[in-house]
Amino acid sequence: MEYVANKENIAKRIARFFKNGDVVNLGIGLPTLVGNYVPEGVELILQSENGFMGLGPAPEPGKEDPMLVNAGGMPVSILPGGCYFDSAMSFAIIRGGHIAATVLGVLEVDQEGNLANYKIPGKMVPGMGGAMDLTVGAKTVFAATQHFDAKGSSKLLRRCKLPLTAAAQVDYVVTDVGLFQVKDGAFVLKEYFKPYTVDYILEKTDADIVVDKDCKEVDLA
Amino acid sequence: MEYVANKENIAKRIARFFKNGDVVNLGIGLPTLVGNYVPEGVELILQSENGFMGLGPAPEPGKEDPMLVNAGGMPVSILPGGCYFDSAMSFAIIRGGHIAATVLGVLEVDQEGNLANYKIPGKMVPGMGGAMDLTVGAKTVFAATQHFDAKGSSKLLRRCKLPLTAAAQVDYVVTDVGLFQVKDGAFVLKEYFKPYTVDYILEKTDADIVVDKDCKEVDLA
Amino acid sequence: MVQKPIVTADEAVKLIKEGDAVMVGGFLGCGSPTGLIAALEKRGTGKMTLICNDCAMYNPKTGEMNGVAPLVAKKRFSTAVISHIGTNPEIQRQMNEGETDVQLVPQGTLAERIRAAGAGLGGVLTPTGLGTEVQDGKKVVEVDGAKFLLEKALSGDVALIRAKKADKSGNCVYDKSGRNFNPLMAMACGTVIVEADEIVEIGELDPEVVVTPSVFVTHLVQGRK
Amino acid sequence: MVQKPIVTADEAVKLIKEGDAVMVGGFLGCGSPTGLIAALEKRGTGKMTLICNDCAMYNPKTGEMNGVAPLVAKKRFSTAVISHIGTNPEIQRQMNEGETDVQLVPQGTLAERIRAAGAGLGGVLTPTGLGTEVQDGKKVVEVDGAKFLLEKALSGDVALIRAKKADKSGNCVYDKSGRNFNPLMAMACGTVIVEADEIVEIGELDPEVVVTPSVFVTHLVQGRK
Repeated sequence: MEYVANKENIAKRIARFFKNGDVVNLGIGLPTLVGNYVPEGVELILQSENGFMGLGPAPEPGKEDPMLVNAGGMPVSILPGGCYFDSAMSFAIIRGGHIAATVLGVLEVDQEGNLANYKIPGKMVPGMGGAMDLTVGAKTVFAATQHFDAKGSSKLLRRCKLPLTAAAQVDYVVTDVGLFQVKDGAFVLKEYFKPYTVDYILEKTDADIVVDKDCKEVDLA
Repeated sequence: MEYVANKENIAKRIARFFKNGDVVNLGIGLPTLVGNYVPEGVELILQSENGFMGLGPAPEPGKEDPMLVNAGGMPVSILPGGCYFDSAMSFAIIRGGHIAATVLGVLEVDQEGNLANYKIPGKMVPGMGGAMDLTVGAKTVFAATQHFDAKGSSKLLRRCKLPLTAAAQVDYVVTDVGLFQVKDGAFVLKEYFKPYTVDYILEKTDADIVVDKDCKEVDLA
Repeated sequence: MVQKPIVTADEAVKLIKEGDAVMVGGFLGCGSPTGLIAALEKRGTGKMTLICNDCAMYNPKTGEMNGVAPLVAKKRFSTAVISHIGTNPEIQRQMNEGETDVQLVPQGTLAERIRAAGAGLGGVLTPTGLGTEVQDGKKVVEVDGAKFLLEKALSGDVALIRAKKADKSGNCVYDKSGRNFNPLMAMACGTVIVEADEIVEIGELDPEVVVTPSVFVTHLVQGRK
Repeated sequence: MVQKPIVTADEAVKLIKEGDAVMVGGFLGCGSPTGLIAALEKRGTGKMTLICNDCAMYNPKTGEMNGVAPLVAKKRFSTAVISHIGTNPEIQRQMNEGETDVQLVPQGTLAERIRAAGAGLGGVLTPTGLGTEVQDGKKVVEVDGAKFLLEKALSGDVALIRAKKADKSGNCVYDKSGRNFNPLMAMACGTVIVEADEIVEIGELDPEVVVTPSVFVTHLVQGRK
């Protein structure tokens, strides 16, 4: 079986977790895609950590407002019912557990729920921005990642080697091969995504995986 | 010489301390009188700890707004340039040293700058309200008090006996007999108010008083 | 934007259970949710903890009272965490006779403790109360040579909030000095019931002037006219 | 209400001394005081400490930059206390080559540390950073069985603030996501210079919608149109 990276499937699966009215913060990059796959009848309320609720889509070209950008500095819009606040309030909302979930990108994630996604010493040191607060504060933390890096190594590990963003905070890891819940020091495989198999996942992942008794195949196509 | 309590003189003398634009919080009761004696050309900006700046006079009878009251619950007004805020911001302003001065009433004040003004155990326990934060936070703390209580005892003491509102925070004690600066564990007499004399003050006050080399008589009439 | 349920005051106070810690906005009655207070007085649940700036005004001669005073009179609360009780002789009587456990907290410390809970902080370091009875039993922490009291975050189960306007998603604005503790308490409880003088459609509030973002609010009640 | 001096950007930045800790509002350039930044770039004072959310955007290929990036390019700051530098390769180069001391702080912690300084608090207890490099050298405080990092208050000498409107007494409102750190930094410095897109008469701002009360502001600058 050949691995083909599939960001859309990761986003699709995470999107199914949400219920109507959930307040969610989506990290820049892959996590942002989640917003494209929210099921019919479910409205997510997006929080933007640079200071507002009700994050809406990018405006049409030419209609951008330089004073209204997302946490990546890109022009966006605000939906009716949204509101602005300062950075202390923004992170009070995040750290105080008022966000149902956050979806964050991954450099490494391990079976203890540790996440590393902000620093490769000596190589990439962009700073943690809001990632540490989001990981600690959101009620449910989704780590969204391709299952393998460019060299084919598993991004799910027994123990992160990179500096941590947060210790023991990840609840779910969603990759393009399966859905894992972090529990009691292991990745519990809840779903494997067609065309991958349980055996493939167990063989190729460099971590302790427990196959849930209700583990099932899911077709995200 | 007979002591005659004179709240107006206390208020008059404190009012002369202020310069134009000073932001001040005046406690309920005697301290509120200070606002009546601010010199020509000096505008005080009054902060009201229940949540606004620009505290103005009581409205005409019949024009009171129940949603606009001072920290004593009495109807007041707001001046142009004032603004409303919540209690956290109100005390950020107070505790953060953004208030030039506060004027507080006194049960006891001592030569170490300790103030007791919120509690007489077993008798009067109203709670400290904002007094502890005001005493700690304001840049200059004025203790405003009649020099003697109803029984004729000095309210300026070597050591407070009542529970403290704050330790070593009082800068000036202004009574109806004189102006004292609290310094190096003593009351430094800076001014004595006509008709009182230095000897009278030294004799009648139950605390260590140092007479300032520039100490002078002031007529507040 | 998803709407929050609009309920009656009577329905709303059924969300409060015996023994709950209940935060009530207002300062000497100004900005208190009077409809919710009346419903809670009527309901009769006791043994709760009241977290409030003060116990409001009560004149035993005339019987006049405002704010949370009716709840005190009916002894709906067995504990009060509060900064000022000087305007309510009944709570002072209950305290003196050991009927109600009154925990006095400096007003600015109360505000920060509630905000800290809402903001996911464990507490704050404040100079307020150093060298006073407020220090008793608390940790003193030195930071760069200066001493501070460690004051712990203070959360509640239910917040009763009075707003001037709320939109149907829960965004709130307040009315003059009626703002006080309301926006802080709205951050610090799992159930946050807003009694609004006016409930407006989503989109009617200017997003620049919202004080309490909708994310904190769980229920709306139409205030009494 | 007493008026604050209205000065030019060039006059304003003369208030900044070599070695000062300077807070600059803005998030990836959105809500940064561009006129003050240009004046400070021109002025040439170095060895300052920059306290800012990020080092803004800089594209080394095109030379395009925004926010505080020109100050970084001209090395006006020898220390940066900052949450994110990923969009400015020049500050990363300075850090890697030891030219600038970069202290990375989680964004929410940076916000609370600045607010704490403004609010007279010694610091806050936050769970953010526990078990990470951010914990190094910091006190861990346990409150009711939960662990927190003690994060100290962070004050500055001068704050450079961008507002949408300021009245002549210094009350400010902001513009959409340009609000970010501006209101917090305005609380935490002795000298607070507000560059406002529009300076209006006292009384023109609704007292209900003011975000930064005048008490914090020391100087006003008319923003560039």
